[in-house]
Amino acid sequence: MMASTYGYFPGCSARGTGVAYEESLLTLFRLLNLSLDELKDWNCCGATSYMSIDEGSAFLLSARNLSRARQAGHRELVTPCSACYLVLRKTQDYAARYPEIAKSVGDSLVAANLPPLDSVTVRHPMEVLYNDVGLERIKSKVVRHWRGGRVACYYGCQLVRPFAEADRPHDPTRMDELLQAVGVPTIDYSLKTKCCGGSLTGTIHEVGVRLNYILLKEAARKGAEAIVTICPLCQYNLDAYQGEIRKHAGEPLDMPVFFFTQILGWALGGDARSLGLGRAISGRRSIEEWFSKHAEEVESYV
Amino acid sequence: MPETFEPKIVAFFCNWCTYLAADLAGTSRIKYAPNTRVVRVMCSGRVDPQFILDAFAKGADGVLIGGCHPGDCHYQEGNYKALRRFVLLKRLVKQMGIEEARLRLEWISAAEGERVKTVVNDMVEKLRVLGPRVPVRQKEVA
Amino acid sequence: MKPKVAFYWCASCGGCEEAVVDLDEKILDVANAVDIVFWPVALDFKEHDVEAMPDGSILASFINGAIRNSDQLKMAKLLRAKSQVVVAFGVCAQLGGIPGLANLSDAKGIFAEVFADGVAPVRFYKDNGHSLSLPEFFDTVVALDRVIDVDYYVPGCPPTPKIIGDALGVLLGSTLPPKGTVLAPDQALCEQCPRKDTRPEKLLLKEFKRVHQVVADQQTCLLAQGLACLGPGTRAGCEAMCPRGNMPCTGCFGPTSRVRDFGAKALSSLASIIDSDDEGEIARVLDALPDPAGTFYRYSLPSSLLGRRRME
Amino acid sequence: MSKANGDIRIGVYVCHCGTNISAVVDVKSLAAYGATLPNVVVSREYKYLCSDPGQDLIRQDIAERKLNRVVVASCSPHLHEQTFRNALATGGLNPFFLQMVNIREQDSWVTEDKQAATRKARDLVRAAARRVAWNESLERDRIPIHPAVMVVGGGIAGIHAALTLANSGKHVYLVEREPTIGGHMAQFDKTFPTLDCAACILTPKMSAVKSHKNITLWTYSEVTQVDGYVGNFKVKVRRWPRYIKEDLCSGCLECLKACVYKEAKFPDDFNVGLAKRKPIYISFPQAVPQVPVIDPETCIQFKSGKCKKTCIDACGERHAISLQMEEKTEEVEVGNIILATGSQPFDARRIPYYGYGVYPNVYTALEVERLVNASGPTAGEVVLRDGRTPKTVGIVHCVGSRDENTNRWCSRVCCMYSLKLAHLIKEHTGADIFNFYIDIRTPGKGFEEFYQKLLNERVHFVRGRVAEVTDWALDPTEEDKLVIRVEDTLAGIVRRIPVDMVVLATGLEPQADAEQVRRLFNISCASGGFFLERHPKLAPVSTFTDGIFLAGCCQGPKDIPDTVAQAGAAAAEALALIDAGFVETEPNAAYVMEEVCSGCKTCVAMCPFTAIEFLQEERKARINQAKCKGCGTCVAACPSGSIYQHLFEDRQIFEEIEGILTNA
Repeated sequence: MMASTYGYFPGCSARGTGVAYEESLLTLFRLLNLSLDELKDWNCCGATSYMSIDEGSAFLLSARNLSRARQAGHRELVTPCSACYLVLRKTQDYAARYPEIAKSVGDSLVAANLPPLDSVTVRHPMEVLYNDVGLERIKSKVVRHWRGGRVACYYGCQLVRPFAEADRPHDPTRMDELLQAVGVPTIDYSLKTKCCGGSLTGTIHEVGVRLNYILLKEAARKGAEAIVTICPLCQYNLDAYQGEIRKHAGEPLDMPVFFFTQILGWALGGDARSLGLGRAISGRRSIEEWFSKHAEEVESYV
Repeated sequence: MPETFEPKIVAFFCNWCTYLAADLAGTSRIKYAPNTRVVRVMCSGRVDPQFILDAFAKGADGVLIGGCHPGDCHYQEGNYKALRRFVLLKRLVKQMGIEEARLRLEWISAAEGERVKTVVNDMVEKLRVLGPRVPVRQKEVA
Repeated sequence: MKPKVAFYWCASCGGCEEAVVDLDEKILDVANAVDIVFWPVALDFKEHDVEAMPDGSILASFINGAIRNSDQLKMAKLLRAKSQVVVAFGVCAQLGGIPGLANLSDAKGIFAEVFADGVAPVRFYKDNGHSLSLPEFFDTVVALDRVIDVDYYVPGCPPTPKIIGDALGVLLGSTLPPKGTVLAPDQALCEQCPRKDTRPEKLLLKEFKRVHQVVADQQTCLLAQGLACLGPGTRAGCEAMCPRGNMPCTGCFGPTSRVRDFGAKALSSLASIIDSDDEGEIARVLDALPDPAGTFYRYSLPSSLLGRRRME
Repeated sequence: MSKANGDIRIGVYVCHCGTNISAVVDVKSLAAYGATLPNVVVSREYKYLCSDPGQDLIRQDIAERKLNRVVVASCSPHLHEQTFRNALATGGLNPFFLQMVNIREQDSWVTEDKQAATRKARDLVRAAARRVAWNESLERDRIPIHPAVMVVGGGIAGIHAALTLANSGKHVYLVEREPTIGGHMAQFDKTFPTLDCAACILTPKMSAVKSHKNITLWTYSEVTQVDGYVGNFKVKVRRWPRYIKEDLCSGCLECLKACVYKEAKFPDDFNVGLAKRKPIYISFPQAVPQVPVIDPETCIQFKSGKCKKTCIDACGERHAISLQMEEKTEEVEVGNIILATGSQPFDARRIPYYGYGVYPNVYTALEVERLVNASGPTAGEVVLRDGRTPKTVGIVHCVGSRDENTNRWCSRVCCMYSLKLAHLIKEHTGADIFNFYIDIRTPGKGFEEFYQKLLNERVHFVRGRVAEVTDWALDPTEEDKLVIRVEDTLAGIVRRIPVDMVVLATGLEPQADAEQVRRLFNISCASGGFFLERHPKLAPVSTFTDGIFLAGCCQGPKDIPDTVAQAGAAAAEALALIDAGFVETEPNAAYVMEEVCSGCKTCVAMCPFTAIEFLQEERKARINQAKCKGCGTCVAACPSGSIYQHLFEDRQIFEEIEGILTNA
């Protein structure tokens, strides 16, 4: 079938802590014959410190990216990062609701002789896969059995709130459905939209880490052997601090934390390297166990 | 004029929805621009285009018609008749050099006191921007 | 000695003069009955002849046409002074008529439009001792009663022989009707329309048609055929000439005494029978009437409530 | 057409309304201004014009100053036009020579700037003075009132209204959608604060309805069409087939036993799904009428036609069961209608973080009402879905009430029924009970005392809106429990309280189909979607449609005593009309000047009430004065200006516009 092309805004973490996310995303989309056209000369989405310190500039930064997308002729802009997703959507929403914001944004775009903030639909890969590709088609492309344990799907906060477009705000299920579609058992995870600590791990460290401890512990208690995320920051927080948690809590905690694109990519036949599976910090034993061993048994189950 | 221009709006409110909404705004002590002068009619269907043109001719800066929401008319269909006339009248009024914003039809139910405020304030704002209407019968012959 | 009457012609097409002539043999009765002392279109009298007459020496002046320039204004005032009764003759004098549509623009606009090629008239011109002048061209056209006191109105574009005959009858009769009377029935045209009974009791229209788009049926109500016939809002008196000629009424007899603004009322009744409650669809239906002002104010813009377009 | 003939002598009266008007509008200068207007012979201001002395003032002037027109600048005509019309009438003047000016609701109460408010008042008074000169002397028509009344909804409100009317000798048609009357009250166990059993006080009234000679009871039915107006409504009622003939059935219920389904296996609505019923069932033992229903959705005979029809055999000689029974429509005439259509409980699923529908041990209050009910699915035993008896129970208040995300209003009954359920659950189980509340609202006779009693029963009260009900455990004490996370706003800490059972005190909201019902009866809804009363204080059970009254929760959340009181009031309003024998109509009908009508028929299509007839003989239109509702749509449409409307003549409105815009 013809490849459908989306504008693509990677966001900073895709080039930093979240490299594995971008690798697996690109691999997965390739396997599904979807192409992502990266914005030329994109800039910070405005999340980071801007939004909390100077909302105005945050909107301008986002507006520039949206405007570039239109310039490149894209009606749809895909971003894998929940923070980017939120800021881009918030910018559109505020510009639509508050004339003064619309004006300042509009003026600056004119000054930078960029096209006006036109209708670009901001999209997240999870919801693209769910809506545009569909569970059936994904199912039909599965070529690997899942050899791993049960997983907890963790959505975090920014993707589903306040904009309930990617999934239901309080009890999202689409990641669960996607993973189940490729044969991965998921647990009923009550904390799926709770806070991962965000940047607290950097600012008020112990609070941030405690939140992650709770998430991991409950996932384990409910019988999950891994956590799957849709956000680079969530993934980083959950993955990076397990060593520290082990020390403080004194609990044998070593759980792999994946990007949903890695799991889906694997099921559809992507190889461990191109899915960035090697970049994990925690749960390397399980990863070895689940993937490397079975790397070869690729066959079609259609 | 030194102080801000205060447009005068003649408002034709239907007895069962919009007039009650205006009463509700009152009992809820909702404050809004004092620029409307309400003429109570039983139904927006009673509003004869002659009334509207007469108001403009006599110097109204704006005319607001308030009726029940479609399907809610106390008289079943009066508001639809009002709508039909309004669509045509708006075109005529435009040809006569009267700006769009000066003639407005709004559906406001008895429960929408807030909406009376929103609509009136918004209309007053727009009319302020337009400024006062030069009386139509200008450059009269002797 | 026979009563003196005068005819004069302001801003009009001349049709009203024709209408007088159209009285054919009846014109002779008129000629016998009265003594025409001023009638520029037919008889050679000059302005100074009228000026020479004592005030009130003319029984009745029949003035047709609207007031659009200073010359017409002057003559209207002059004739008013010399006449006991002034009759606004024809719809232009009564309501402003077709020339009144000029009120959708103003002097500047009209000159720009008409003399677009650059050759524009000059009001005062002097050349070796000779000086020529043109009357002032007003911005706004008005009906006769806006500049002088009018006693009676004879509606129509032009008035029909019957209407004129009746009017003369009334004026030469023993008892005069109250001042300001329009000398025609105070009912709408449907009353006189041969198609009246063919209009369905509940008429609602999904579309309007324009005269060039259909060949109308000879018998049935024109409105029922989707043609915007203004008969229901127009004063009777013409015996439904146009409908008899298979053309919809355009309103030249003006409104009844109970209506202040012919256009607004006609608009109201016509829009009311659109068979839709959806704004978008209503708008589409109305696209068949591309020029509301021209349709509903064809003969009455100057005496409508707004009177003219407001120029920026 | 009205004439400003003779000499017009207008009196202008400006009301202070205490300080409601005078605090914002300069009433003195307004009255002084009134005196300067044409035709005004006297202009006064007074503290309370609606009071007797205020009205006397007007009557006096009519007599002494020979007034023939009166302008009253006070509150909305919807409030006091009638009052002042009476003042004119008793003062010897035709009541319709009055013109009211609304300078309270639409001026002093909505304007801050005093000058602006006074300017507005001047314009309006000037307009009224011009208009009133053209007011004409009118007489009211009288419409006879059909003595029968229809009551829609067979809950406690409808039942009480119906009995009140029937006992006064009026015939009542009581229409109920469910197979039995009783409504929500029938589902309750005890009632607060007295804890007397709901069934004991309700069921006698239910059977009284059934046996009352003046009441026609139509259950399993709904109103489909309402025509006409106060005095003589024509109402169509659809009656669904229950497949059992009410007149033949003796209520022995043998058919239920005989049903081929030995076990009941279909969710039972009356028990909110906590119990099961058979395809042939009766809602509850005391149901009225005592007649089962067959549900074609689940009955084998209807689904496959291959049933042994043991029920019919069991019925035997009676032949009460008729599977051929078909839907039918009744049509009746009534003079008044009382709407008692009730409310529905808030759907707790709309708040996902409270876990209803996710965690089996999260219940709604109505479910628990059934659990604690002796005749309920567990015979009054409070047990969890897994059979355990809860040791700790959390009751979450304001679920779907006082909430920006769902419903903003207070549902008025939840605090009290939560206290009641707390008491009953404790009584039944001895469990430890936590109430999570924003405020405890006990504004009723004996309510606060009940609250105090609960405090003494050592029920816990935690002040704070619950953040979530979840199952994630931080430590062993939370394992396999429902954890209620809440900010304790008194202790100023965030708490996690593990419990076995959660009860969601769901609020009340309008019936799902309130909007359709509203349109069916041509009445208005308030912003929340509950039916709108004519005046919140002075006409709380009337609507803006004459002859249609409200009772119970369809008008807004209320408890049983308030509901019954309102039902009585609605019945009394209807009785007042019936016993008067007639209503006087507003004389605002439109009329055709036949001598000048050209018979263009434009108006005929304008009237939805078919009040305009085209006279074939005269070839002119005529308006049936009794049928005309006075909207005036045909007046505005008449192309030759030959239709007029009393009270709203073109001339009067033109004068009003002129008055508003002529600057003085």
